[in-house]
Amino acid sequence: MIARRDLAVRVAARSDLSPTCFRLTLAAQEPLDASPGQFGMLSCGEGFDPLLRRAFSLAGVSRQGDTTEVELLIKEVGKGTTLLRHFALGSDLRLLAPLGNGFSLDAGPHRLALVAGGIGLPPVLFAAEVLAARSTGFDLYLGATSAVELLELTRCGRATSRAGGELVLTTDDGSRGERGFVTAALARRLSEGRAYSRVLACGPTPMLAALTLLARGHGLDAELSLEEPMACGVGVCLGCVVKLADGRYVPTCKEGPVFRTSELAPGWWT
Amino acid sequence: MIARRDLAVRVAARSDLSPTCFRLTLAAQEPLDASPGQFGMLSCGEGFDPLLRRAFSLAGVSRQGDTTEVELLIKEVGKGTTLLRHFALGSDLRLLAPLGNGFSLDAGPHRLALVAGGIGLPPVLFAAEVLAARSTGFDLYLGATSAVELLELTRCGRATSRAGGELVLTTDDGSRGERGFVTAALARRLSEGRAYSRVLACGPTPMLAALTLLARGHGLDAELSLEEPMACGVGVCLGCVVKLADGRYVPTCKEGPVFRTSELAPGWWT
Amino acid sequence: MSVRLNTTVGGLALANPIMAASGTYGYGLDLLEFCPPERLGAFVTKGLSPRPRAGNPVPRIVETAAGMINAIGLQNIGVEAFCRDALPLLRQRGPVVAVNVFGERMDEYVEVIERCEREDGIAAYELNVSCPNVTAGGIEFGHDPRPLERLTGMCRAATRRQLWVKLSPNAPDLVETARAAVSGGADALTLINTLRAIAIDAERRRPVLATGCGGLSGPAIKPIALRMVWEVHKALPAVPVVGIGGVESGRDIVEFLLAGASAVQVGTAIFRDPGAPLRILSELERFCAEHGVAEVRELVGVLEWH
Amino acid sequence: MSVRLNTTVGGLALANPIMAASGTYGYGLDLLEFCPPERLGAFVTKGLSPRPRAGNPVPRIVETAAGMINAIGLQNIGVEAFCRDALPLLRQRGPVVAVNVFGERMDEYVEVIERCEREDGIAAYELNVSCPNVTAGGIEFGHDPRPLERLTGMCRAATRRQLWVKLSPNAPDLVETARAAVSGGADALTLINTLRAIAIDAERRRPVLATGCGGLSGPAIKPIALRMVWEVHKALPAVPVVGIGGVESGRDIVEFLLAGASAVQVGTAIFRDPGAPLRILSELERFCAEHGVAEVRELVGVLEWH
Ligand SMILES: Cc1cc2nc3c(=O)[nH]c(=O)nc-3n(C[C@H](O)[C@H](O)[C@H](O)COP(=O)(O)OP(=O)(O)OC[C@H]3O[C@@H](n4cnc5c(N)ncnc54)[C@H](O)[C@@H]3O)c2cc1C
Ligand SMILES: Cc1cc2nc3c(=O)[nH]c(=O)nc-3n(C[C@H](O)[C@H](O)[C@H](O)COP(=O)(O)OP(=O)(O)OC[C@H]3O[C@@H](n4cnc5c(N)ncnc54)[C@H](O)[C@@H]3O)c2cc1C
Ligand SMILES: Cc1cc2nc3c(=O)[nH]c(=O)nc-3n(C[C@H](O)[C@H](O)[C@H](O)COP(=O)(O)O)c2cc1C
Ligand SMILES: Cc1cc2nc3c(=O)[nH]c(=O)nc-3n(C[C@H](O)[C@H](O)[C@H](O)COP(=O)(O)O)c2cc1C
Ligand code: FES
Ligand code: FES
Repeated sequence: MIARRDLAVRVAARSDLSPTCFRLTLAAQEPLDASPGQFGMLSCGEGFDPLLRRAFSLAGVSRQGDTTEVELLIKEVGKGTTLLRHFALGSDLRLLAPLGNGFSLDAGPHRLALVAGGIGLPPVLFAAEVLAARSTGFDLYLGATSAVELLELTRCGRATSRAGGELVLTTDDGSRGERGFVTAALARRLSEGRAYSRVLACGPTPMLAALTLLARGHGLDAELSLEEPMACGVGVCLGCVVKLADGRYVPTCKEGPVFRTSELAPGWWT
Repeated sequence: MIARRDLAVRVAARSDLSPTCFRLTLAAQEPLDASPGQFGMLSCGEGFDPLLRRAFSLAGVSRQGDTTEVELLIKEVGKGTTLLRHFALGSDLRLLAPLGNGFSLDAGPHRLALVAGGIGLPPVLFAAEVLAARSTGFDLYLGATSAVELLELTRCGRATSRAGGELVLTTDDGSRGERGFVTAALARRLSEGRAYSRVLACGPTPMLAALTLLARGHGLDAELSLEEPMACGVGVCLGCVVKLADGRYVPTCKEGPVFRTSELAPGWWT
Repeated sequence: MSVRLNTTVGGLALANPIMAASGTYGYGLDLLEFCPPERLGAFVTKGLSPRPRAGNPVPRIVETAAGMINAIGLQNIGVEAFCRDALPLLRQRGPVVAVNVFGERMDEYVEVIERCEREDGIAAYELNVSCPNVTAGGIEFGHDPRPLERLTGMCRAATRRQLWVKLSPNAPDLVETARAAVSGGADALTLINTLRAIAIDAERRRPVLATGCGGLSGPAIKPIALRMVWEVHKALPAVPVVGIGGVESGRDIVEFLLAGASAVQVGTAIFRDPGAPLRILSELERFCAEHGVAEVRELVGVLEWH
Repeated sequence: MSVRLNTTVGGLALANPIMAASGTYGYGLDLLEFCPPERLGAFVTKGLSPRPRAGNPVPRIVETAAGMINAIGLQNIGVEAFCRDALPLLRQRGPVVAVNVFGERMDEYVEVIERCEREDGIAAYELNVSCPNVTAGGIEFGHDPRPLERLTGMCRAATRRQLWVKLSPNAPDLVETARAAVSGGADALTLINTLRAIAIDAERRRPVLATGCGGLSGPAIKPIALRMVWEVHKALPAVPVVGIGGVESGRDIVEFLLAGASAVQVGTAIFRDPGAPLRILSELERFCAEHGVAEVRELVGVLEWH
């Protein structure tokens, strides 16, 4: 296990990626080793409201001299994420990371299919950039509600072309790329006979549910990064459980957040 | 009564005045008429922790074009004031003001004695600058624990000299001005025969208690700006009461915060 | 979409479901420029006793995490001064007035009501039963079902106006006290009053408040208040409930309505924002419009339990 | 100034007064790099039942203002797995272990204790009596003094180790239940467990949590917990109390000690900060040093009431 740390971090940079999403760069003075699919629990201020930290997948970690830069891609959906969008640069926060288990990045006989829906992009982008650097081949499927919500297209494109793969864009409203859900785009290519070694995915639960069925239908191995409300992020509160195939409830923060669809109970999302 | 407003204000400027105190300049797009001794209830953020607004005496109000600038002098003592010290410039807050009744600024046969202890300065400074502009004479007594905590000395000196009065500085540790309490400096001059029409004062409760006894001893009229924990600032919660000479408890936010010592119950501070 | 905001509490029709709570809105005339009483469904006065009361020494209030504790000690101007000084001005504006009533003995409650019965412009009485019953050794009226039933019955006999009983969340058995109030003749139940609490000053090794204990209010207690409203509504579905406790937004109002409240009071929020009740009303209206709720009353008690 | 941090709870000597609370620290081995159990006065395990339990469906937790509601449903690995897998590792480190015990029937509590009696390295049992008593129609054990006394007596008969009863703040009469636990043989009382509460999802018109109700914890409840600790301490001054509820700082510990707690547990704070108990311990030490408190035990129960 990579050593967890409760890092003192500073808000080093922030930039808007879409009307609802932004990139937050956090700087720490300690090293952080993390792999794609792992996440961190980030404090959202000093007071007791909000009380709990928020979970964010790591979108990238890099070392600049003595400073570690951690990148998060965040969608503003409520109290905590609104605060994060408005903290002054230089504000001090805490990030407990890396937590959980990431994607397995082994290459296989075929390419990998990386699938991201909306703000599910961060761990998938992290995976894409690591895979590209290792020259492991993949296609990247990126879906969003509309064109403006397709995030980090330049980086997605660069990583995918380095990996010699296809970048497939979809939007629900057809304003960019193929119209419809990202899972449908994947389904089309699968039924056209495209073969993948494995699917790595993150996105809203209905998308991951659809993907579970799709993977099952094609006998495909898929790894999903799940999202459950979390209090502790370290397996002690038992708030964030998912049901496994063997009937056990396990904390997604500790045993996941990435699970193979074969481990999960058939209707894990209900 | 001057019209109360719940002003949308923006943090326009902030500067440190001492290791513990800072000046906060708030900008509003509405006019605000206020007189020295009146105060405002300032929100300290959006969440529910801290829950209540904080009371601050107005240290000055000016109009720059369409913008009203409200000045506060604040001592960092707890959760709310720490937040106020760290909000980004441009942050949006709300200020309910002007509240309560200020000092009476009428000139009399003699000069006025303005007395401020520590962070009791803001309403006294506001009064000093208004009185100086009207050429009403006063001496200004300013006390603090030590030299570095004597705030806004330049403005205090300018206003006092415009009013043809004396600026008397005291520090508890003698690091600047006369050593000892500011009330002792006043007492010395009173017993040397200096005559005042009235005392206007703000500061910690022990200082105001001492002043009450001093004023009574010299048959002097004194107006004190009191501090009680406040929830509403507008007289509805009845949290901030003080006992009057007639035995009634009245809310300091509405009937005060400035009271004449003659109105107050003899041992109002106990 | 235009939303019908009106509701009823027992026999009382209200233009909207939002009230200002007792002890947080004075006698209705303090916040005219931010929240005039006639724009509210109703407002509840500060608790009135037969004679003026000075209340407790200070400190009377202390902030806690997302809440505050108060021990005002029921300071009030007395029913006579209310009827003489405040009521005529209120009558000119025409709000729905509920008088919050308390006493140290049962007959004091009746005394307040009888004085008010001589006046027009009062729609309801809300009995604050979280007061020590001096003749019963200081146990709160609201803690023991039998005396509570008797108290409610005595007040019932004194008026044909609406009678609400404001329950204490500190009572041993909430549903039993609710039943007692109803069988004593209450038209509706208000819940909850503040939760008994202490703040301690670690420096001085004393309670912060002069009286030691006080009552906790504000967002901190909302989850407990919602649970209690739901419990009482489930046990006594025919009894109208006025919900209260930590309401800060239109969404909070919806939550209380879903849990079974026919109307909702806003208390501590007024201290944060003197215009809170009206802001919350417009948030409620917007919520309903955005969610296809044509009438606020549709929401009452329709929480789906699993 | 060096501060003596040690304390005792009943017959148990502790190196310092800070414990990790049940349900917030796993089985003591999850946070080794942030807060090793042997540095604490003691830690309390997640509640153990005779057999493993799967717990409730999700959502199990929801944040509220300065608090959270949980309905974990007492998921646990069962006493057997605890004794087999966790306890040997714990014994190597040497913390003071308190096992939190619950069951659906009285004999299940005894079953857990009996299994643990076969093991070294357990100092105390803490009975979680906020569980529905299946044989008594689902009323919580902690709500009714007589069954509580009997349950405590049965557990008392099963062990000579320290026996703590963790009281429910939802009980009709806190002091009566406290008395019942003591006369059943409890060495100390832990209070408080979580307050029953609901969060409502206004969009879905349902409770947020899958089970509907849950338990409120965190800073929001601290003023209520302090009041309850003080009430029980005043009524039963000779009975050791372990205080708990919303502790986030060393100053909070001092407040609980002043109110009468001999030791204090830290729960929800661990979710915000995995090192919270140790941070709080060092804050406590600093507070004492700065305030001339040579021994933490001086503080217990010395709150000056007016
Ligand atoms: C492992 C993991 C990785 C995540 N990665 C990302 C990411 O990279 N980028 C991103 O924008 N979001 C991510 N999320 C979701 C993110 O945690 C929530 O959007 C965030 O907690 C919402 O907080 P809020 O205060 O703004 O919203 P509120 O709705 O005000 O939050 C209220 C409470 O609900 C919880 N909550 C609300 N939505 C979610 C959710 N979807 N998942 C978990 N808890 C939730 C919050 O933690 C909080 O306790 C991730 C979640 C998990 C579990
Ligand atoms: C009429 C009036 C005018 C004031 N003017 C000024 C001023 O010009 N500059 C300045 O620095 N301070 C002033 N104060 C004091 C200021 O309100 C408090 O210092 C501030 O509320 C502390 O908030 P906090 O969150 O930092 O401290 P905390 O101790 O965390 O506050 C906790 C609670 O106690 C209350 N409280 C704490 N100290 C005081 C106090 N001294 N008076 C009233 N309530 C208190 C807070 O409002 C809050 O509810 C004034 C107070 C009053 C009543
Ligand atoms: C300062 C203050 C004074 C109060 N006075 C009264 C009162 O006189 N009578 C009464 O029945 N309730 C009184 N209450 C209780 C409130 O009406 C309400 O029940 C409680 O505060 C919970 O609601 P909230 O969280 O919205 O404030 C008072 C509350 C506060 C905070
Ligand atoms: C997620 C969670 C799980 C809990 N599980 C248990 C438990 O198994 N047994 C128990 O006696 N108390 C349990 N509790 C209650 C806590 O031990 C504690 O009494 C309560 O949370 C109040 O303290 P706090 O505010 O410091 O968290 C749990 C609390 C939480 C938040
Ligand atoms: S978030 Fe606490 S166990 Fe996963
Ligand atoms: S602060 Fe509410 S009455 Fe003065």
